[in-house]
Amino acid sequence: MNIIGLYNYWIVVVLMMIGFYVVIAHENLIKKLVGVSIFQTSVFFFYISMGKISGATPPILDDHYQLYSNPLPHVLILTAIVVGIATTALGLALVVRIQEAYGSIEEHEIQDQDTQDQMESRLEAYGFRKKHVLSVQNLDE
Amino acid sequence: METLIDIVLLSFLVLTALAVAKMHDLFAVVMLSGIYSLLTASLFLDLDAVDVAFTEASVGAGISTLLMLASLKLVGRYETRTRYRPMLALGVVLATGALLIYGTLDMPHFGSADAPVHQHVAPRYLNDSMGEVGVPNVVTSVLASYRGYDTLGETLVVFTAGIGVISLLRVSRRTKQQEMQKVPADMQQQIILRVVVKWLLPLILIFALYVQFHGDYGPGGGFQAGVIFAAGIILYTMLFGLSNASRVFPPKLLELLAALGVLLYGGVGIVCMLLGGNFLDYNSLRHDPVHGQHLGILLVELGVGLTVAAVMITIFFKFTWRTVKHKYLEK
Amino acid sequence: MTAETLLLLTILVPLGAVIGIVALGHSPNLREAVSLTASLVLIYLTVSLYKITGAGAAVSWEGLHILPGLVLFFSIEPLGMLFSLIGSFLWLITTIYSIGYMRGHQEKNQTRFYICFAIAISSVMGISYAGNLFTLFIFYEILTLSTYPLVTHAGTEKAKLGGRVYLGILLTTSILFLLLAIIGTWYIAGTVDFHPGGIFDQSHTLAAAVLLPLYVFGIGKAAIMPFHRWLPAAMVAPTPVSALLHAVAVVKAGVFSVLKICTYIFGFDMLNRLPTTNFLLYLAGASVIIASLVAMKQDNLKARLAYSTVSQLSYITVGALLANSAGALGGAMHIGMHAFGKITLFFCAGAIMVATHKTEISDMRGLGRRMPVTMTAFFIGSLSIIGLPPCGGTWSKWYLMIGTIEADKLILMVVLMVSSLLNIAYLLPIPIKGFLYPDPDDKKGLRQVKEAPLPSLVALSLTSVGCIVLFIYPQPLYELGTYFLEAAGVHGR
Amino acid sequence: MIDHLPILQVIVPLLGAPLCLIVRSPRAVGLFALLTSTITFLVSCLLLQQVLLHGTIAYELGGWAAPWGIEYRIDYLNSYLLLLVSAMGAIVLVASQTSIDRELPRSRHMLFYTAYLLCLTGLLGILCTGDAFNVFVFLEISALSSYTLIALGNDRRALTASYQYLIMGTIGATFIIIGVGLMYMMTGTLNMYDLAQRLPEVHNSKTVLSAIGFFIVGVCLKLALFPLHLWLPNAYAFAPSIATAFLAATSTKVAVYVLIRFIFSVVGPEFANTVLPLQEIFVVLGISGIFATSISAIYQLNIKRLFAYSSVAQIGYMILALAIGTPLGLTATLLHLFNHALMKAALFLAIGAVVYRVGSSQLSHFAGLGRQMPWTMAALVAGGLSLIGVPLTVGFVSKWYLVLALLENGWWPLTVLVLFSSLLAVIYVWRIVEWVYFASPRIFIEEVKDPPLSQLVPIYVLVFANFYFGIDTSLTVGVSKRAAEALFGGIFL
Repeated sequence: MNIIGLYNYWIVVVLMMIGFYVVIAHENLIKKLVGVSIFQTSVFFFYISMGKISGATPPILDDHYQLYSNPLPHVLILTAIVVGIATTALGLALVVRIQEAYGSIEEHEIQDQDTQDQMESRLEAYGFRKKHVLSVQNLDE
Repeated sequence: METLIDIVLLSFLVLTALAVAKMHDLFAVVMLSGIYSLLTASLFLDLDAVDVAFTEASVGAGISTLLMLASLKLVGRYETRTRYRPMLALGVVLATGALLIYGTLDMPHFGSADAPVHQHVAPRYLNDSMGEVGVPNVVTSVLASYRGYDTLGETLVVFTAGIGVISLLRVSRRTKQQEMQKVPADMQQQIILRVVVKWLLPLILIFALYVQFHGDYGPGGGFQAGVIFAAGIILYTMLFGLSNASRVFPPKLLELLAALGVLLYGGVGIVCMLLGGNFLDYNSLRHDPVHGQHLGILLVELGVGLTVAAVMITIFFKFTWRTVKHKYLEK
Repeated sequence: MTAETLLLLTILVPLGAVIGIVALGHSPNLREAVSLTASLVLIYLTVSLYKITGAGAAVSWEGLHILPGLVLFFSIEPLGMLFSLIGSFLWLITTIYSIGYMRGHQEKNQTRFYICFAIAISSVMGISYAGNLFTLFIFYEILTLSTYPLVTHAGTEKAKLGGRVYLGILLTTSILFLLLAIIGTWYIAGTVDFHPGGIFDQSHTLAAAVLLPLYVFGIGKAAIMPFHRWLPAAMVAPTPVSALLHAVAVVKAGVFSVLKICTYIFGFDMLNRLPTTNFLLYLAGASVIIASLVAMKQDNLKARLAYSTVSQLSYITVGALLANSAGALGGAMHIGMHAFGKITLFFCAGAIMVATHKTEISDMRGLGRRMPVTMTAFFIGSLSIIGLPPCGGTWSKWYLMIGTIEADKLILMVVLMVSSLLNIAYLLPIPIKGFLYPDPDDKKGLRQVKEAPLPSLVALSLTSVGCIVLFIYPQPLYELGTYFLEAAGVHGR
Repeated sequence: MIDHLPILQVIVPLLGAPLCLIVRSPRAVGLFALLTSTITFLVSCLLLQQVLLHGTIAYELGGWAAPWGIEYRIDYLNSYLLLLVSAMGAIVLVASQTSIDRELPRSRHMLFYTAYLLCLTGLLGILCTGDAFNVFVFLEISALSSYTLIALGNDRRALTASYQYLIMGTIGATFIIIGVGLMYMMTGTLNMYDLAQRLPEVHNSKTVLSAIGFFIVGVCLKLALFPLHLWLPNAYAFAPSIATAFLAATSTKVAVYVLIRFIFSVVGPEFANTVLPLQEIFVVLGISGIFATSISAIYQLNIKRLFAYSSVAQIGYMILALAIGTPLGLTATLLHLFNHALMKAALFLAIGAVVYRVGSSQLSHFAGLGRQMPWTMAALVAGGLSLIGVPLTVGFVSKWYLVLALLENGWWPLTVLVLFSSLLAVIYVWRIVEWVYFASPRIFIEEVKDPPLSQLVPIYVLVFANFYFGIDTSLTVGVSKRAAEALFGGIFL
C-alpha cells in the first residue's frame, strides 16, 4: 500500500491548483464558480484521504468488523460540502443579477462599464449631469 | 485492487479538471464539473466515506449542476475568449502548490493506521459512541451529537444562502400573477417522462424519508434527505410547471419551513438547557442518556432536513422565476 | 473661591461664553455683550490669580487620568501667569476692536467667528497653565483647530488655500515632531511634567540632543524658518484674527512653549551641554535676519507685518536657547512687549482696510492726514517693535542683547542689531509715507478725517498707549520674568 | 442562566434570525432585530463582567468534554471583542430603523434584518469558539450574510463588489480549512487549546509550517491586509449604509481577532516569530499598506469608498502593532481594534444620515452640508478628528500606544513613518471638511436637514464614546493590557 505513499496527496494538490488557477485566471464569472467548486472539492478529497486506513471499513459499527476509517474528517467534510453548495448558490444568484445589470458576465467587460460609471461620477463631481442608468431593481419592485 | 481503482479514478479526475480549465463551452464545463463531483463521490466511497460520497453525489453532481444549468439559461452559454493575464495567476498558483507539496513531505503516508489523526480524539468516537450515543453510524453520532453544534452552524449556512438567494432573485408579485398561468414547464412535451415521474415521485419522496430516518444505521441523514426531497420536487417542477409546484409550496411556506428547521434545531438545544444540561446536551432530554441522545438526534436531523429541503426548493424556484421574468421582459 | 476653582474658571469662562454666543447668535448686540462680559470676567480672574500666586501660593489642579503619564495637569508658574495676563487683556481689546471691524466690514458668519475666538482663548489659557507636556499638546492642538475656521473665514478659494497651508504646517510639525518628541520624552525620562531645572539627567544627553530640535521644529507656531510659511498664508483671515493670531494667541503660544520647554524640560545646564543648541541658535538668528529681509520686499501691509512677526518670534527663540538668565528674561518680556506692539500694528492695518479698503503699502501715501489717530498709533507700535524709547520693546531687546553677551555669542548680538536696523527700514516708511507724502486721491485738498469705526479706534489707541506705558512702567513684566527665572531654578543675576 | 452566558451570546441572534422570517412585517422586524441585538449586548456585558471576576470561562457544547466536543472558551480577549461587536450590532440597528427606508424597498427589510442578525451570529460565533473547524463554519455564516448585505446595495456595482468579495472570501476560507486540515493531520485534534499543546511536538515538521502559512494567508484575505484588500473598498462603498457601518465596525476586527488567537493561543508567539519571518512580512505589509491605501483614500470621490480605504490603512496599523511582538504592541493592536470600530461606526452612520437626506455619498453632494445638516457634519468632523488621532479622542490613545510600543523596540524610523501617515489622514479628512463647510450647497430644498433622532442619537452615542474612551481609558486599556499579558504569559489561564 505504501507504494503510493504521498501520491494521493500530490494528485490532490494538482487538482487544487487547477481549480485555483481557473478561479483567478479566468474572467467568466460562471467559470470562476466552477473553479471554486473544483478547488473546494479537492480540499474535501484531501480531508477524506487522511481519514482512510488501509483495509478498514466505513465507520458504521458492526460486529463483523474491527477496523474502521476515521469518522471525524467525514463529518467535517459533510459540513464543508454544505458550505460549498451554499456559496455556489449565492454566487450563481449574483451572476444572474450581474448579467441583468451589465449585460455581460465577463470580468473585463464589467470593469469597462464600471470605469465608465466612475468617469461619469467624476464628471458629475465637477458639475456635469449623470446619465440616467436603468437598473433592474426598478423593474423588480 | 483498491489502489488500482484509486489510481484510475484519480487520473480521470485530473483529466476532467484540465478539460474544465480548457473548454469555453460553459454547458460542457458545467457537465464536466458534475462528472468531476461524481468521480470524487466514487473515490469517497472507495475511501470508506459513504456519507460524504452520498452527499457529494447528491449535491455536487446533482443540485449544484442543476443550479449552474439554470443560471446558464439566464446568462448565455459561451465564455468569450479574452486576454488573460495568466502569468501572475500561474505564479500565485505555483507558489501555493509548492507550499502544499512542501507541506506533504512530512505527512504520514496515505492509509497508514498509525497517523496522529487516528490516535487522538477519533478513537473515542469509534470505541465509546455506541455506549454514549447508541447509534451505529459513527458519522451520524459525531455529526449530530459530539459536534452537533457544527451541524447547527451548517444548517444556518444553508439558511443564510437561502436568504441571500431570495433577496437577490426576488420577483415582484405582479410579475408572478401576470405570468403564472402562461408559463409552460420546461419539459412539458416529454410525455413519457411525465408518466414515469408521476409514478416515481412518491418513491423518491419515500426514499427521502427513509434516508432521513435511517441515518442512524446507514449512510444518510437530514442533509441528504433534504436534498433528495428537494430533488423530487424539482423534477416535478420541471415536468409539470412552476405554477403547479408553487401552488403546493408557496414561497411564504417555504421560507417558514426553512426558519422552522433552524428553530427546531436551536429549540432542542434550548430545551436541553432548560432541562439542566448544556446547550445541545441531549442526555438531559430523557432519564436514560442514550434515549435522550436518540430523541435529540432524531429531532435535530429533522430540523436539518426541513431547512435543507425548503431552502433548496426555494433556490430552485427563484432561479426558475427569474427565467419566467426574462421571458416576460422580452415580450 | 479657591485658587484651583479660579484656575479652572479661566479655562471654562471662555467656553461658557461659547454657549452664550451660540444661544444669542441671532442678536448681534447681545452676542457681543456676552463676549465682552466674558473677557472682563476673564481679566478679573487672571488678575486675582496673579495676586494669589504673586503672594507665593502654588496653584495646581489635576484630573482626567487618561493613561499613565497622560494626565490633564494644570499648574501656575510665573511665565504662564504672564502669558495668561497678556492673553486675557488683549482678548478684551480685540473683542472691542472686532465689534467695529466685523460690522464695518460686513463680514458673514460672525457668530462662528466669536465662537472660535472664545475657544481659542480658552485653549490659550490652557496652554499658559499647562503643567505637563501632554496638557500643553492638547491645548496646542485645540488652538490650531479652533483658529482654522477663523483663518478660512472668508470661505473663498484663496482662504481655503491659506487654511490648507496653515493647518498643514501646524499639524504636520506638531504630529510629526512635537508628538514624537513628547512620546520620546515620556519614554526616556518617564515623565512629561514641567520641572524646575529640567527633567533629564546627565545620562540622557544624547537623547536630549535629538529631542531639542524636534521640539523647536515641532512647535510650528513659533514659526522658526523653514516652518514659517503658515504665518503669511494665514493673512487671508480678517484682521482681528490676524491681530489675535500674530500678537496674542497662536504665535505667542508657540514661543511660550519653546521657552517653557527649554527651561522646564531641558534646563539651562542641559541646554548648554547639547551640541544641537548652537545649531538651533544660529538657525533662529538666520530666521531673524532673513524674515526681516523678506518683510522689506512685501508691499502688502499685512504680509509685511507677518514676516516681521516671524523675525520677532525668533528673537524669543534665541532668548530661550541662549540658556542664560538674561536671555530668558528678555524672551519672556518680549512676549509681552511684542504682543502690544504687533497687535497695535495689525489693528491699524485693519482700521485702514475698513476705512479706505487699502491693503498695499504703496497706496498709503498721505493716509496720515485722513487717519491721524491710526497712523500715530502705527508709529508708536513701530517704535516698540524696533525697540526704541519711549516704547516697551526697548527693555526686552535690551535684555536679549545682554543675554547674547553673557553667552559670549557676539555674532548673535550683531544679528539682533542689524535686525533692528532692518525693522526701522521696513516699518518706519509707512508712517513716514502717511504723514509726509501728499495723498494722491486728495487732489482737491479736502482733508477729510475718516477714521475706522469707534470701537476699533478705541482698541488701537489703548494698545498703543500700552506700548508707552510698558516703557515707563515695565515692572509687572520684569517682576514676572524674574519670578519665572527663580521658579525655573535659575539664579544667574 | 449565568452559566450559559457563553452560548446565549451566540444563540440569541442565531434564533432571532429565523424568527425574523416569522415576524415578517417590515416595521416589526426592525424592532425585533433591535430587541434581539440589545439582548445580545446585555449578555456580552454580563459575560465581560463574569470574565473580569472569575477569569476564563469554558463551556462544553452538547455536554461533551473538550477535544471530543466543541468548546466555547471566553477569556479577556474575546469577551472584550464580544462586547465591542454586540454593542456595534445594537447601536447600528437603532439607526437602521429609519435609515433603511431610504435605501431599501420595504419588501426587502425582512431579508435585510435576517441577514444582519445572521452576520452578527457568525461574528459572535467566531469570537466565542475554541474549536478550529467551528471557526470556519461561523466564518462562512458571517461571510455569506455579508455578501447578501452588500449585494442589497442600490448601485449595480454592489453586485460585482459582492461577487468579488465572495470569490476572495471563499479562497480565504478554503485556505483556512487547508491550514486547519494540515494541523489536524499532524495532531489529530481540532480544539485550539489541545492543538496548542500538541503542536510543539511536531513543530519542526514541514506540514505544520505550511499549515501555518495557509491559515495566515487565508485570514489575511479575510481581514483585507494590503495587498489582499482589493475586495474591501467597493464592498463598503456600495453596500447599504447601515451594512457598511456594521461591517466596517466589526467584520475585519473579528478577522484580526482570529489572527491574534491563532498566532498567540494556537501556535505560540515565539514559534511564529522564530520559524517564519512573520515579523518582517507584517511590518513591510503593514507600513506599505498604511501609505498605499491612505494615499488612495485621498483621491476618492465617494466618501464611503474614501473611508473604506482608510479602514484598510487602519488595519495596517493593527498589523504593524501586532508585528512588534511585545505585550505593549499587542495592547496597541487591541486598543486600535476597539477604537477604530468606534470611529468608523460613527463616520459611516453619519454618512448614512447624509445618504438618507441627500441620497448620495459622493463628495460633491456634501457641498455646503455644514449649514444644512450641522449636527451630522459636526459628528463627521469629530469622527474624522478621532481618525487623525487628535488628543482626547480614542484615536490618540491607540496611536500613543502604537508609538510607545515602536519606541520600546527602538524602531525610530517606523515611528516617524507612523506619525507621518497620520498626516495623510489629515489630508483626506480635511478634503471633506472643505467641501462641507466652504462649498456652496447644491440643493436648496427644505428636506436637507439633520436626520431624525433615531439616527442622530446613535451617531452621537458613538461620537460621545469616541471622546469618552479617549479620556477614560480604564476599560479599554485595562482589558487590552490584561488580554495582551495573558496571551503572552501563557495559553491557559
